[in-house]
Amino acid sequence: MTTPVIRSSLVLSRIPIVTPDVPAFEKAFYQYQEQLERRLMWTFPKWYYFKKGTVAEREFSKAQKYPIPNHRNVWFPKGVPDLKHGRDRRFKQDIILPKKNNDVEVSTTTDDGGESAASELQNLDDIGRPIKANSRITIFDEKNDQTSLERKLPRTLYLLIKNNNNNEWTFPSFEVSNDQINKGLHNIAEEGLRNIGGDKINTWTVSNTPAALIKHNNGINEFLIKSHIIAGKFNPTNKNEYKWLTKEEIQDIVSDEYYSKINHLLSQ
Amino acid sequence: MYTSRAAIRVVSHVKPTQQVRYKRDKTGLNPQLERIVSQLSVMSAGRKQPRLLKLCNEDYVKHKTVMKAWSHYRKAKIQENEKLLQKQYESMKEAVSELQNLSPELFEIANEHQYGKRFPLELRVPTEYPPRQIWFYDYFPKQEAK
Amino acid sequence: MLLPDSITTTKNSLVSFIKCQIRFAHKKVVSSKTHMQDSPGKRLGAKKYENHQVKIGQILYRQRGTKWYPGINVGIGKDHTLFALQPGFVKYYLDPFHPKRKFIGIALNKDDKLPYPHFEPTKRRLGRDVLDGKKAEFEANYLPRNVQILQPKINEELNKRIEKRNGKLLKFKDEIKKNFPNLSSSLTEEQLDLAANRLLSIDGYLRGGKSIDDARFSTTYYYIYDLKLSNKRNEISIDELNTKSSNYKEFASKIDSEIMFAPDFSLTKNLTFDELSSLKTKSFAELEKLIPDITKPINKKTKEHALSIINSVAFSLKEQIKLKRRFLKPTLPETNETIGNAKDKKVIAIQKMNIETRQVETIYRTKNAFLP
Amino acid sequence: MSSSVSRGIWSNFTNRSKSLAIKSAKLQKAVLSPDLPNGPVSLKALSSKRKYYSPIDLDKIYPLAYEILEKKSEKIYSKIEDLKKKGSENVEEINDLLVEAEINNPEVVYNSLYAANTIDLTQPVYRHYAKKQWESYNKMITMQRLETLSIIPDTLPTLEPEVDVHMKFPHNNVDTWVEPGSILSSNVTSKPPIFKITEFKESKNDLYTILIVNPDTPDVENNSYTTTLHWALKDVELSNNDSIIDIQKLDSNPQYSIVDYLPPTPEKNLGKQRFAVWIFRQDGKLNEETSKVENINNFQIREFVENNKLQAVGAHAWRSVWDLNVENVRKEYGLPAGRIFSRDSF
Amino acid sequence: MTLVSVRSFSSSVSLGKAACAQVKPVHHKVRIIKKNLSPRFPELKYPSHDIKSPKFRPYLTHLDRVDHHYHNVLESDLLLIGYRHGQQPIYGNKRRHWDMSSPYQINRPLRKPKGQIVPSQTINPRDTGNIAKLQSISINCFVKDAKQYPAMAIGATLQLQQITGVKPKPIYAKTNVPNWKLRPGMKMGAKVELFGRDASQFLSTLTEIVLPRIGEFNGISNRAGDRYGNIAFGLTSDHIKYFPEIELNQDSWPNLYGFDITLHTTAQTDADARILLSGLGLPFVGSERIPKTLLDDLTVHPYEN
Repeated sequence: MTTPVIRSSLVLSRIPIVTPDVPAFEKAFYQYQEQLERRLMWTFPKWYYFKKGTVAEREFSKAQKYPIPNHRNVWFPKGVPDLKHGRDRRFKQDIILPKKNNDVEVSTTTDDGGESAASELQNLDDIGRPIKANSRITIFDEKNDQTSLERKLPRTLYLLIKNNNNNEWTFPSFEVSNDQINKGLHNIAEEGLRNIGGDKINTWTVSNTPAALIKHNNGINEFLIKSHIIAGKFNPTNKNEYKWLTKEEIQDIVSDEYYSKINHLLSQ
Repeated sequence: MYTSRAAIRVVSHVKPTQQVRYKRDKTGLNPQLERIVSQLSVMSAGRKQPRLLKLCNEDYVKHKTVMKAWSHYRKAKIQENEKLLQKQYESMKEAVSELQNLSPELFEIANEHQYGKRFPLELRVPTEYPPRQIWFYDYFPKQEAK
Repeated sequence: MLLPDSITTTKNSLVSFIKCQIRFAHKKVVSSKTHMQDSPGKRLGAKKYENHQVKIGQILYRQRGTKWYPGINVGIGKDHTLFALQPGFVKYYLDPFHPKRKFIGIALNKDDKLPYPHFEPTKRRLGRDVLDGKKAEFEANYLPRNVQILQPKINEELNKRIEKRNGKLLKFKDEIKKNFPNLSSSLTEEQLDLAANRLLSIDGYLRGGKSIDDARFSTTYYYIYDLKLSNKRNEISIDELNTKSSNYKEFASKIDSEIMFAPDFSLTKNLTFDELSSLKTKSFAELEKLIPDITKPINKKTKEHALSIINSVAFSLKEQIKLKRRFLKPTLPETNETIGNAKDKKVIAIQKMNIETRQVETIYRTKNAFLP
Repeated sequence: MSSSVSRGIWSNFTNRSKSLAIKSAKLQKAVLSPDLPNGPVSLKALSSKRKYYSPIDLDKIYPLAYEILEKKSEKIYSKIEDLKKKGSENVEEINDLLVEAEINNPEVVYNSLYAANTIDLTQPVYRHYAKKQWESYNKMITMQRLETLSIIPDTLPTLEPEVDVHMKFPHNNVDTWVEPGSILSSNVTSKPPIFKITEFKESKNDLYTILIVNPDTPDVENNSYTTTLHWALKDVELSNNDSIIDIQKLDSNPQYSIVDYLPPTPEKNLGKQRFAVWIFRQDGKLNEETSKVENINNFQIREFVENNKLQAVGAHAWRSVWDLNVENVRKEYGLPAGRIFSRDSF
Repeated sequence: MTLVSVRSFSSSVSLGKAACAQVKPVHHKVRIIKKNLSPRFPELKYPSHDIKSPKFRPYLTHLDRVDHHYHNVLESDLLLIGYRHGQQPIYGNKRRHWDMSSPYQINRPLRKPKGQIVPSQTINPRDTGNIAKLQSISINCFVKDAKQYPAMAIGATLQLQQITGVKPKPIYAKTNVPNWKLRPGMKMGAKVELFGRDASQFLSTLTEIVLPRIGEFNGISNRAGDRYGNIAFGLTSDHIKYFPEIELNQDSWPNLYGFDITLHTTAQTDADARILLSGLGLPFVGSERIPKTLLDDLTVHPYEN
């Protein structure tokens, strides 16, 4: 009787860095709800935030677009205004903050490549510089560099390695020899990763417990250990090919049988 | 104006060293009182509430439709998530029980208590936009580990 | 004997205290805690025991608070005294619906067990006599004071109603004679009365919102119903009933084929459904011809004409309102024809707020912008 | 931009009833467009039409929401098709699925909210909404009155209501239903009432028995009360779309009547008398023998129900008290003059 | 003698009627909501989620990123961390049933648990149904000096409202301590409980802006917790100024009020709750003490009830 071969594989993931891209329906729903919320909000207590007679108050007042007041003997076909504290109570209240030079300018257009380039040119030490949000799409996305950790920021990426023997893409997998048994599966997988990818990598093993088992036809039992990369880089020493891929990309690249056994472990 | 009654009620509570009687001169209320009054005015609904929403019948039905669609959408999402979680649970359970058969030593380690485990603070909740330095590459392992 | 220092000193001080003690006159200031707290008994407790026979209002139990709760046929006073509401037999019992309470109830029969079964009909006592003789006469004529006061007014109203009804009947009779000479000539005076009564009844149903067919049917049905009642009273025999009802049905179809109600509840010639719908399309076409463009001003004569078409028999009240809204708008939309100049006389200036420009605009409407 | 949001099953009426759509074309257009192309049609006054503002961004989300719900409905309809192909006999299951498929259709929602009087009760989804409506008010008020007036258990022990019962009297021409438990004058009740009995399950030609009883008839001999039967109808045929028992029906079906209508004629000084209307669903036609009533003055309603195997499904009630008109009603119906009772109890 | 007092238009009057109320058993099974039968106040009968109700507030106006992170990353990780093969339930002390030897035991409330008054929870083996989740955050701001200067309670209330965006409820003194001049009913501060997006919003402000800037804050104590998965810690008045809502309007805040934050989770034990909260960005310090019964969860405990 041959002792069964045990392998320990590492499902190394990079968790999302930015919030997910919301589908159209969800987005429209949030927008609708926000409009309703604004409509039902209480009037902004201007007098609390801006003391009377101050410069700030004057600037704030100047920036506001005030609603039309009620006039006597004038016909309002769209309804008579109902003003309280400078707000028409029938509608939402738009608060406009007076412009300053270090104003927040959020670039909502995500496909704006020049934005991030421009921010690089700024003097980062200048505190008074205008705040600009970075783009959610990086240069690595544009280049479609699948070895980079800075791609697909709203998604979870998983490390896959090409097996030199059969040219198949799999999670990094390491054999458990008898003398290693007292280390535990998770340590074997982590050490194996550092053996092939250098030790300039910081990972956090989720648990000692394996998340899944793949039983191969040739009697190999492959246990999957989950781990997250925190810092550093996977830098293969033996010029192994590797990729950081999303769930859908993994489905395209691995065999169907392999994918059917791991797909429930992969998150969005 | 917000001064009137609220102010009178408040006066009896403020510091005894202050002027106790409610008196308004040219400069207005004394600053401390004024602050309390404006604080109360921020929290009270008086004159700040908008008109009630009154939808016509068509819009009411449309709104109901939207909310129903949203609850269906959410429910589907939650159910999908639960199914995925259940699958993960099954596969984990199967893996561990198989490990127990294959190698009791490895099982002992894999089945240890994990109390006291902490997520590293570097695993952060995603933000709307990425930071300037997206990834920290220059990591060196601590030497004293060995 | 050697004493410790402390004891000797206390001893000395005690001696000196006794020596110089002086007695003063004094009065006890604080009274005893339990002084003057006794009171006579309040005679609480059971006044009637199990199976005692009681009359209405007899006290069963005196208590402080509700030691016992009022059960079936038992009331509770303001000091929680329990008393009988019905004559019967006192029962002390427990109720499974209130496991923590004890009840006193009155059973109507000595052998009854309380509480009565939950889903059985409640056992009740009539407790009243049938009066006869003078007492009955007095009681029959008795009316409560408020009714007595109101009675003349009620009678007055009633008479008014009857008068109005009779007036209407007369009116219907006259109208039948005047407008339907063919029909009235074939009717006897008695039948004319019957016809007027029938029309009056139909008129009432129509005013209540029923359709003309329903109104006619109801009238016939309730006439025959009254006939049946008179048969029940043995005023007419079964055969008489049958002939009378078939006669009435014939009579009703004769009246209905001649007379119909217009939307304003006046009598007109009866029209069949097809006739009515063709008249409707015809009148509508006429209206559209009369006022081809509803944005154009119209003169008084056209308006009168249009109104006369709309108010004809062809349209129901609802349709008439709809048509009026459509063809006779009180204010026309702002077109070149209906907007005048500031210089013109006889224009009406309207101040209007333009939401987009946030400006007040003055619009001069000529007289013909409004319905004459 | 105001084209219809519906592109799927909900605008296809080949296999679906026309009554699932809104009748008025203008209203339908308003409900099926993202925005309101002709303004708010349901508002009547022109000034309120002009003043009206729709919620912001509702027009953007509504088509998407409609699409989601319509797709779901399409799935359910295909499920129904599969069931029917398999030859499933389970009508309840199919009806439940039909409710589920249409319950979120905005047109159906609109009809059941704002045209509740004219909805087509042969459609399961409308029955569902009508039942909801009944449960939220009529069912509760009926049961409350039955309980507080002790009609249960004085007539029958209990009731598990299944149908909505409406009742009115033809005394005047105003079309209002009687609220359960109200006190009616003898003039009002001198002619038999009209009923509307709404079933919430699928019902085709079900048979019903209707009894009106008065449990407060004085029994001087025994110093107690007996029950009088005031009206009894049997084998009354009703369906979902034909639920009214009115004079037309009674006129054309004289065989319905077991006992002719006897109007309430309370005697003087006896207080208010309760008149309970009981609606029973029958298994089949009633037996001639068992359904015969010998003595209406000492009517045993519990025995009658048991002998005829009737299932109580609904009830109604009113109260009557002596008034000046009672003698007239007695004369009209050929009844003897009422007795006079003592005012005080002994 | 207890009398029923009835409120009339002019005054309250005592009726000559005993205070004796009896609920009579009914003869049917239909639940009656009296409110719905009254024709008054029709708009108050709508449920609060109905847009016609005056209480209606839209609750989801943005994506809840903390919630999304929890479902995307933390939930499956927590399942993996908490799982132990062959784990046995640790039964809590529960209220006991009556043996029904007497008919008077029908409808009685259950008996108290053996040896203690408060029943304790059963700790079940980890499965998908009992993964720890953040339920709510309650913030309790008790101002000691408010007994002397009641205006401070107003300030504390507003401060909570500004930070959380939710209307706080006032806290009243419950006890009478004559020496401290404390009377029951004095307004002593405010409290607020946050759910859903409000809680997520507060948590991310706390973990991303406030806590990192507090110099002396190293983490929540590992000893904090109430045994059932609720962790609490406090912020002093000096720390409050780091909240951006306060910081940007400092002129209006001459004095600030510290408060206690309780993080309510669905975790079965404090240890589980700490793992969850560390995933949400809250650091912990100090040594942790795990109860012996928790460590001994592979042996089968008998169920004694």
